[in-house]
Amino acid sequence: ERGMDGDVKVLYSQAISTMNPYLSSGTKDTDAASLVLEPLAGFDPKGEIFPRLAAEIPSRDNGGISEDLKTITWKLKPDLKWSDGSPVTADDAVFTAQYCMAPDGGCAQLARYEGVEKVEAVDPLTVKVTFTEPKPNPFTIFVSATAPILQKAQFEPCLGTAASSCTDQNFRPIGTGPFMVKDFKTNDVVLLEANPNYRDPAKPAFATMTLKGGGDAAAAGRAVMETGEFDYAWNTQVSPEVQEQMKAGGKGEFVSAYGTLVERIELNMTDPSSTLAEGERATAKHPHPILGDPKVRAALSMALDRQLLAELGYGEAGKPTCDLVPAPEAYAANNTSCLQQDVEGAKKLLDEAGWTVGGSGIREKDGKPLKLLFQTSVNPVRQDFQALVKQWWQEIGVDSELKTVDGSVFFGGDAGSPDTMQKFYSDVEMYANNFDGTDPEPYLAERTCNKAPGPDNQWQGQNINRFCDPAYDAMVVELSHTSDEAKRGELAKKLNNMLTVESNSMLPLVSRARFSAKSKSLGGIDLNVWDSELWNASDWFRVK
Amino acid sequence: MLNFALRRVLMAIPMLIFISMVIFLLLELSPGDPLGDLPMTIPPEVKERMREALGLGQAWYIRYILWLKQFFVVEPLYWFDHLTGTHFADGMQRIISFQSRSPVFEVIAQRLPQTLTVVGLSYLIGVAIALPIGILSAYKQYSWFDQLGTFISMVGFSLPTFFTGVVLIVVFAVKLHWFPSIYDTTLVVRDWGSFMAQVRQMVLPVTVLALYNAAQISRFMRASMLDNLGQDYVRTARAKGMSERVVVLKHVLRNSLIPVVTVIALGLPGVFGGAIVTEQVFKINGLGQLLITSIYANDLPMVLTLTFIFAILIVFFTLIADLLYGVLDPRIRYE
Amino acid sequence: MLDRTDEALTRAPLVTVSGLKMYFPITTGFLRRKIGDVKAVDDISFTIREGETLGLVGESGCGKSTCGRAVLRLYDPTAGSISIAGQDVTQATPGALRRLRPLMQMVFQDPQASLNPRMTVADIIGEPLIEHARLTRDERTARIYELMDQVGLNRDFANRYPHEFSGGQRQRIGIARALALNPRFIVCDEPIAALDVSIQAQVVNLLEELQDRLGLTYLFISHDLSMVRHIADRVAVMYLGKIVELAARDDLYLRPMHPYTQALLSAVPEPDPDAEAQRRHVILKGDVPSPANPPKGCNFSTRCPRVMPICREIEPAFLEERPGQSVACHLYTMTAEPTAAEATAPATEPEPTQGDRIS
Amino acid sequence: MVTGQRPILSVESLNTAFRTRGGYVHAVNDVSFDLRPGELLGVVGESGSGKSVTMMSLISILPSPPAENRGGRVLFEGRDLLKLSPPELRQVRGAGIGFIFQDPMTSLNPVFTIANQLMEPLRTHMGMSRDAARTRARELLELVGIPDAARRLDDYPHQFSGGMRQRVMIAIALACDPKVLIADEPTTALDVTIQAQIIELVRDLRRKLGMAIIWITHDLGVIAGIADRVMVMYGGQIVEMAPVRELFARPRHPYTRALLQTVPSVRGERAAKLNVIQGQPPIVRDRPKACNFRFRCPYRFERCDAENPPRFPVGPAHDAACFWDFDRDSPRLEARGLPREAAHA
Amino acid sequence: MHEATAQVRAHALDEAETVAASAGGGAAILPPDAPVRLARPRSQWRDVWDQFRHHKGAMIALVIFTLIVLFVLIGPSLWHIDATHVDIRARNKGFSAAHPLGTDQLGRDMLARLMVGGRVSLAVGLTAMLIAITLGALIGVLSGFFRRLDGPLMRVTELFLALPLLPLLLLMVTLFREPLSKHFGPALGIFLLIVTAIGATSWMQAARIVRGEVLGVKEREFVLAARSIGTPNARIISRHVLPNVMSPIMVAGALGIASAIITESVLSFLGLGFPPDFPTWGRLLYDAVDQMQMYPWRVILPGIFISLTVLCVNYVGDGLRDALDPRIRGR
Ligand SMILES: Nc1ncnc2c1ncn2[C@@H]1O[C@H](COP(=O)(O)OP(=O)(O)OP(=O)(O)O)[C@@H](O)[C@H]1O
Ligand SMILES: Nc1ncnc2c1ncn2[C@@H]1O[C@H](COP(=O)(O)OP(=O)(O)OP(=O)(O)O)[C@@H](O)[C@H]1O
Ligand SMILES: [Mg+2]
Ligand SMILES: [Mg+2]
Repeated sequence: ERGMDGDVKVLYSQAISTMNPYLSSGTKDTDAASLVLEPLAGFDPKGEIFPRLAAEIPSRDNGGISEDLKTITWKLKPDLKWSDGSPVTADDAVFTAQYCMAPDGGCAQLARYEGVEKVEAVDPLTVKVTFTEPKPNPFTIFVSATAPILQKAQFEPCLGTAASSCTDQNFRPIGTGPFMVKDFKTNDVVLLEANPNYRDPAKPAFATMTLKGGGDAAAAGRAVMETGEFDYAWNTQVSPEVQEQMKAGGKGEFVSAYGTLVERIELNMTDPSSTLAEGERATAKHPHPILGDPKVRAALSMALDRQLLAELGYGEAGKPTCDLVPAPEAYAANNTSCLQQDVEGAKKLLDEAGWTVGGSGIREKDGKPLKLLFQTSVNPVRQDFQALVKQWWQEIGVDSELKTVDGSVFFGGDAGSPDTMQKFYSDVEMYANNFDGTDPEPYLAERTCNKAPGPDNQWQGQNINRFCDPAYDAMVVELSHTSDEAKRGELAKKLNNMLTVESNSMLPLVSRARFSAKSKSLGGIDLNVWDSELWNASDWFRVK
Repeated sequence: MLNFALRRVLMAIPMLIFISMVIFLLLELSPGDPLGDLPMTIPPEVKERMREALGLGQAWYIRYILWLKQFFVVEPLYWFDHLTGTHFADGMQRIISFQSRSPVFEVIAQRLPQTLTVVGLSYLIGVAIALPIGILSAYKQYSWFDQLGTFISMVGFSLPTFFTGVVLIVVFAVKLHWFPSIYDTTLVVRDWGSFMAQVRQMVLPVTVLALYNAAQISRFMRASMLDNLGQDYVRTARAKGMSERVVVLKHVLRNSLIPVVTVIALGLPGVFGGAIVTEQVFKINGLGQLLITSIYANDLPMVLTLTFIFAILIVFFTLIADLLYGVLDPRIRYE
Repeated sequence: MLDRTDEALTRAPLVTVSGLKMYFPITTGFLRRKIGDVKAVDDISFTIREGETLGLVGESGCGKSTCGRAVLRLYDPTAGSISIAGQDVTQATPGALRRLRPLMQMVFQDPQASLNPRMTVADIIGEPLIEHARLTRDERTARIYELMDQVGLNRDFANRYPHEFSGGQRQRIGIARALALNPRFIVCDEPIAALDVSIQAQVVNLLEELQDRLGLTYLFISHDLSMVRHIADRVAVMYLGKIVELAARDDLYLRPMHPYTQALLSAVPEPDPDAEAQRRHVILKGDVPSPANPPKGCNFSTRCPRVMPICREIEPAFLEERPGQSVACHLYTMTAEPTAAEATAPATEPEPTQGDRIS
Repeated sequence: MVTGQRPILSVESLNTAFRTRGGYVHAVNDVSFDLRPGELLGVVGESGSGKSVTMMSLISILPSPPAENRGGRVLFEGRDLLKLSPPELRQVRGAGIGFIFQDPMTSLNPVFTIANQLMEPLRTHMGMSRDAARTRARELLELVGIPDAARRLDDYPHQFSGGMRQRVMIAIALACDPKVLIADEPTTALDVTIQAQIIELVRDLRRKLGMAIIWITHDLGVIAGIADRVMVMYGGQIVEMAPVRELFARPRHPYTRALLQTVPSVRGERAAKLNVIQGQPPIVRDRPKACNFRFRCPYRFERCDAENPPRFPVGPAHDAACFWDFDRDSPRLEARGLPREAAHA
Repeated sequence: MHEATAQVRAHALDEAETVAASAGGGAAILPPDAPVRLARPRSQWRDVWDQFRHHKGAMIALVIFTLIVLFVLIGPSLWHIDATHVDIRARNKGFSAAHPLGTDQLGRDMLARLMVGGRVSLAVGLTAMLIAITLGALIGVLSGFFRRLDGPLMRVTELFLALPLLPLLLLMVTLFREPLSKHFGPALGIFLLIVTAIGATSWMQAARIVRGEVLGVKEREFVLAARSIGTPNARIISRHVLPNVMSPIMVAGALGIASAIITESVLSFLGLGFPPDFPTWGRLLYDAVDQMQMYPWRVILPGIFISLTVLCVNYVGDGLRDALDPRIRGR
């Protein structure tokens, strides 16, 4: 019965700054918004799409998707109501698209609306989306917590430049979700209460929810696992020992699920040397003098013990991987070749490549030492990884200099800073990335030659390691024209292998799970890595 | 005195504008980007559109002047409207945070109570502990109490609050379950129960901060008391047959407080700046936390406004300290 | 101007001060507008002859120290000119002034405060040598020892710090420092005020000996009238920034002309119970007015036992009333007044008027 | 002169020492004297001779540590002040013995009004109401000759000149009608004209109120003008004690003699050269075993190095601690001086 | 006690003689054959040390501080385990013969890390403190001594107090990390960067205190005396003013070391510090805070080292202050 379980307390170690996911793309903000705003369809923990506001998932079979893959038509469930009691109509969906695609609105989810030609309301319950080109995967617009439907009536004054001055709308959007905002304190706490007009009259079980933000992962874990002050804590990634100790607190348990997040080491294929002119540094003009050699790259990969890294760094929340795309099953190549550390083999490869061991145990070639600058963002686990990797590489005669960069700078993408991951002014760097949704195509497509960050694109590309292979680019084009599921899987696996086990231009290390903590008294948790982590908050209940 | 204050205030204005400009340039030049936390999957064109929507496309001096106008004209007008119900500020653009897209001042107003209750109270308590300790250690110079005081305040000074705070949490929240480890900013004090809850959640952070403040202020107090205990007027008071209590707590204390009060006044802007680490440790989302998250998110308007307010407070409290000196010490009078 | 001793008469003036004014501005308002001045020294003129000692006496705050400092250009005077040994001090550029420094030196009132507590005696005495003389270390050490001998300090004390000395010894250190550069003119700003009676005599004797031997010229500032009588050749009496009377020593002490000088002399107690019991004192009423706000007319009019209406209106001129004795008082300018005649009569203790006695 | 009366204050073999890093400093050694009602006892001696410490020891107002009382008795109204409990002692300090300190500039608390400081003892010791105390405070200010007293009550010390501050100090000391007033160099920091005012004031007050006064100074001129009896101190001891005229006429201690000769005068003959007491005052590190003045003394002979001279009677109510007999110009023959206990009588 | 009397006597005799000589008339002042003794003034540092030795607290602190310095300087050459050597099998070990102070989460030897970390922390603490107090003293002295500079310099101080630290540091690191690394090598380059960053942002307190003190000293008569000699301002400052404001500078210095060590750890935490394979005490402390419950000694050990260093420096500063003050020294 709705509201009978009282209050549930959720802790996010990053505070929520807005409830409008179109104005922020932080996971914390889209997650929070997903309690209130809903898309037409979402993904379930298996990565399968399921209808939320839509009556059913459009497909070619039911005619929802046109043969030319250029249109998709959604039918809304009948009798849906906004929390203010007004009906949900196709106009709201049309408006939402208009809102995000308005020229100077600064919509953070614009990528979800890419390739959309027009959105129209066929009738009050039918929305039709037309794409400019055939879209093998049309489930971007209106799908998942990052592209929910806004109420036209509420957001009408907020189009374009007005978006940011609509504080009240952004903080208290009217939605269809299980909860509605009672009080919002930006970057601090959100108080929610059950939506009286939620479509399932029995849900949610909780009358109110407190969504608190701030602090760090360890403190969040402690609050659920040890002191029991909170019911659920998002992203409680702490070291395995601390995990053990927290479990001993007896108040809660950890939940984890694997998605596509992979911690990897990227090997710079271009020369980052500061002696090069600015503008040519780390660009395709100058191949990397050391890492340009595939044997060296292979040796660097073989020297790593990924098993140990996963165990030490993440415990239950990580497993070793050789793949850039570790999931979903249909796309995962499931390589295992790299999992075994092979120091001797690595040494042999380096010998073959002409790098001989010098006086101090460091290899050299033509009087040049085999020395690499290894950078990553500030994060205790990454620093531990750096230390381990440095040692392993040392064993095969590769010296490395470690460098850390503040996360906000490293990931900030500021073209003015020399320390961003995109600039990659170092030989190797480590970070983690994943892709949105279940389709790896855009993710893989980012690795083409022309997507390499460089001065001409303000260092904005995502081909971080400047991998460049015409065969790869060709295969990406092929993938974009393929709609057959099995075929797509094959192509994706090939692309994956080209980047990883074949070229070793990127060394995947650990596939990282979403890792959160829940109180033992909280039921209904089903951790979802493909969509908002709070995707099924309507099903949560208090264990009696 | 009034003249003196007026002159100082007037002189402070150009200086504050200069400070704000320095801060602005500093923020402008430092690396980082307000769109830093966007997922990497977002295409560059989208990012560029978002940057423009934030107003980042214009030249820095235009944005700076715009900000000055907003700070000195629009915001005061807005609050004036708010109080009087007029509509002067309608349609004017207020200072908007990049991060939450809400008016910066509203967020600050929201945060102020937390910061003032916790950090402010801890400062008060710190002062309240520091003064007696300082007085006693000076009165009994070189006694064991004095030695212990020195020792503890040095240790207190050399341990970071990210360490002492966590120790307190582990002991009192995790092990003993006496106090919560997370500060609930939504708690409203309505009755005895909620009042006690408020007290309980304030105990740990206030303790950490109060001890840290007390360590420093007690040193100052001690030094000042020692200076004054040797003065001739103390002997006069004793010769009048005053009891030790009166001698120490009336005659010496009043004089010793003069320099200490200014030290305390100059420490006060720090209260508004918030105790960043402690707020972080106890999840008190006050001004300190606001500042640090805004810096991480490169929320330029927020950081600029906060630091500028902080600068105003520093300048203001320096002035207050100067004036307090004049008020407390009749010898110093500003013509 | 006539000097009493023939010997002094033949000597040329070493120091000439004319029209010296030293005002310290008082400001207010938020533009720091100047609203007035502390007229610490207000238009004084005098000369000091080579080898002579001019005593400068007066009450606390009357501007004695300011005058001494201004003469040495430790302050920049508001107006007036000062020349020492023919060199203009008022207009000297910083470089020129630095070259003039060895000529003129100063001995300070508080021997404790005027010695840097963190320097040894040798360092203190050696400082002027370092600044002005090019000496090797050994030459300097030799000179320091010589100076210590001159002022009667044991050479073994060279490495001691000021606090290890008695007041008299400290003052000797200060004198040695002043002597280091062979000055011709020394301003002694109350050099004995902080010393014990028994030590004062030692220091005064030393100063006199040095003067005899080295031909020094002193401006001796003090409020101890008996010591000034002992050491000075001529004496100037200051009141509230002005010299009210300037005369040869014996003239001044035997025949003080200005009512203030008379009161001052009468206030000095006599170390003789019988004499004290008989003596009648002129007791001045009230305090010295503030130099920031001096009274209209004669500065002394607020306390003067023989005040006349004109005193409150017009400032008396500083005129030579007798050979070598100048005074600024209306009693003497208005010769028609009976009181003037009475006062000119030589009298050690003029009869005070009735109302001014507390007894 | 009020002689023959019972002394109001009687000090017997008072000893005070300071503990310092370099060992003890014996600042007061076997000091005995008494004070008769209405009498003005002058105390002279050079700086560091122990004048202030002696007087402060009487009412135990020296900071301890470093000061330590090393025996002796201070009888005031039949009670030994050194044995009183703190509250009793405070009562005596406030209401029995008034104290005026040397430096008027620093002896008043700069942050309280004159009224506040004047009323404090009145309210504590006399239990006066606020209004009564204020009225009395005004009367006191008038008594010490501060014009416009009512208005100046609420001024702060820095608004007063040095002479006026010293008047205020006197008013505070007089507040509770003390029987004894101790004035520790009340005029040393003041100008001669102001000094003359204060001396006149004290003469006047003495006539009106009739209390006994101890007046410390090192100005022999002041002593000559106001004292009835004079006590000369040197090195923490009393070296000579005599009625004022007797002392100036027939000084019987070499130190006193030298002191009288060093002082130049504004009126008498002007000496060509000042007389000098050579050497420095001693620092008494130990209880004296020999004459403290011997290194500076022109009359020094063997006995001076072997024994500390006791006070020998040399005339009516006149004694001196010297082995040289100036009347006969030869070493003194007596083995002993006044017995310690009798020294004050 | 006999000794004491003897001293007094000797002193007094000395005195009597010299004074007699001076009083005796002109001839006696300069004995014609007075041998000019050229004995050099004895070293002041000997006196300072003699006095310092008598300050019990300072001596104990000095001994401990020396031990700490030896520990971090000589330690690594005696204890051969590399501080950055990862030994996975020996993770999270307690005290044992192989690892006397245990190991961390990667099996790195804590003893070695404390030694090596101490080097960095002490170097950073001392250097940054020196920079901060030099800057603070300079600005304080200038603004206290020269009236005209007072206003502008104090405004600059306020400006620095108002600057947001974090963006400032980020900016400094961005601008200077690479050029410095290129010039001085990565470790020294970053060291320089960090100490200047800390120094440049922590001098304000010292400047204020010194200024106040200078304002007082400036009015003392010996400064006027120096001026009357014709000593130029620069030397008045160095000879007369600075030595007399030493004690507040020392206090500021002692506190400065503590805050520099802590600030360094916060910098590492922000990624602005040393490379991650560079242990420092602050960093060891910070890294271990999360695991405090399981491995308390890992927090306690660096904590003790930091506190001990700060305490020692404070007491040594106390002792030095007394020893440098001739007035106290003489007692
Ligand atoms: N730097 C200054 N600024 C303002 N006023 C000053 C300054 N120096 C001195 N005065 C004022 O000038 C007047 C004369 O002071 P000065 O020190 O010359 O007196 P003095 O005769 O030497 O007194 P004393 O006997 O106390 O030394 C005093 O009123 C004093 O307050
Ligand atoms: N707190 C103290 N510690 C150590 N010695 C002290 C202390 N106070 C006074 N003395 C010593 O006691 C002796 C007597 O001092 P006292 O103040 O009584 O001298 P005084 O006669 O009053 O001199 P003055 O004329 O300078 O006031 C001096 O030798 C002095 O050094
Ligand atoms: Mg003077
Ligand atoms: Mg005294």
